[in-house]
Amino acid sequence: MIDVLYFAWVRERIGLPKERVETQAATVADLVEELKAREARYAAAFADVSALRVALDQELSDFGASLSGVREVAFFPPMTGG
Amino acid sequence: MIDVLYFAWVRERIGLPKERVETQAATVADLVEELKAREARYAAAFADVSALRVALDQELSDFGASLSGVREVAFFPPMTGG
Amino acid sequence: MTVRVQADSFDPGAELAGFASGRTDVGAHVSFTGIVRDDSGQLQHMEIEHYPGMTEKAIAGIVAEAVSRWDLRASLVIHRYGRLAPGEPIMMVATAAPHRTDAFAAAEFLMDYLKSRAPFWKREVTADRAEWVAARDEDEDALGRW
Amino acid sequence: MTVRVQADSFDPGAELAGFASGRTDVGAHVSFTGIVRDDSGQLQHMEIEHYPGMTEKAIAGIVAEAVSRWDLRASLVIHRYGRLAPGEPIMMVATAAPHRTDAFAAAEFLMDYLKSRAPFWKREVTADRAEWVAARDEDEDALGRW
Repeated sequence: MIDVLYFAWVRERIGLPKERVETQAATVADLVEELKAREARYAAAFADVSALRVALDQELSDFGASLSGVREVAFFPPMTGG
Repeated sequence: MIDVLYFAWVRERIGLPKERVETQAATVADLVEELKAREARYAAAFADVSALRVALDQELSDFGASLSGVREVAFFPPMTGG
Repeated sequence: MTVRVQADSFDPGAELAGFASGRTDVGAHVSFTGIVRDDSGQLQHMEIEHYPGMTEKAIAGIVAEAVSRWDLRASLVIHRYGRLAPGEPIMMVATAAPHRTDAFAAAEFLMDYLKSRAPFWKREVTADRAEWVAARDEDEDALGRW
Repeated sequence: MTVRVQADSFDPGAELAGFASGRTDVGAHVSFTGIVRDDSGQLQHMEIEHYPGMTEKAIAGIVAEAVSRWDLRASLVIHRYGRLAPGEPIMMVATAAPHRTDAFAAAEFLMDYLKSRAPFWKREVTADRAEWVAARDEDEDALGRW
């Protein structure tokens, strides 16, 4: 079980800020494929992963990274702070 | 007649902040030579003009500049504002 | 090295007044304040979403990197989230250092990294629509100079 | 574009609070405050001499150059002269611009030029001597980047 969080327009497209996901995905990219296969709203949110960023346990990471030992994955667009 | 002003350690070496000088000097460098010839304190203040800056009528200038039409000459070390 | 992530507004003047005051080992304070801009006159408000937990970690990491690179004696980072009106302060960075070059460089570094590496997302709301602010290539490129 | 040359002290926080406030066309304020530093613990006070008349002209020229180079909407320059105690503010620069890169660049430009082109001279007074601060090559070199 992994906590998956969504922010900004990713959250809006998927329609929720957070969910617990039962997955055996080895990498972030594998998890994204599983989510896209679920429903159209996920496919829409993840249509272009180059427009997305991912954090693993609150550290910026990348889509090739392993999910081994990870408890929290977050997907969001590029940040616009400051 | 030209007003000649001195600041910082130039003022201290010469011993006054301002004086009126009767001169026919064509350039700043000529004026410096006239002043150096006056007294030892002037010679000391102007011993190394590369350590000095000059302003003509309150605009930074240089030692080769003409004094034609100039009413106020100021000599001082490099500035240390800010 | 103070970091505050908050919904409440704040007063940049009061923050600067209280920043690194009474010290004689610093010669330079630099501050940056980001303000809600309204070029069109149409903006009703800005909304800022953030990622609680990661936000604080990311900012602490950016500050630690600045401290390792420059001779900083104090720093302040305040960043708001939630709903902000035009003209209100969004965030503030302040740095104190013996020399001005360190204070300026650290403040610009903190700003560049807060822009693109701290998990905040801005949305602009006008009478007829709400739009997420797009990240700008220049902001990502700015990281390359450090 | 405000310029003040004064003997009196000032409050940088109050100055920032009053600077370019209530505007919605600027997104970035940058401030720099220079403070009397006392590394040795021996400094009694600093004395700043200036060239009345030329000082104001020189600063106005530096500000005009900054305005011609960057999209500045407001600026503030305050510079003191006379006797200053350790920890007191010497001078302050503030800039307001739509974008942060302009506000930062203009503030650094103003600082670099005020350092080496505005007619101020600093002297440090300790119990046993008074010494004119020497201009630093790095400060002159800093002008080359603009």
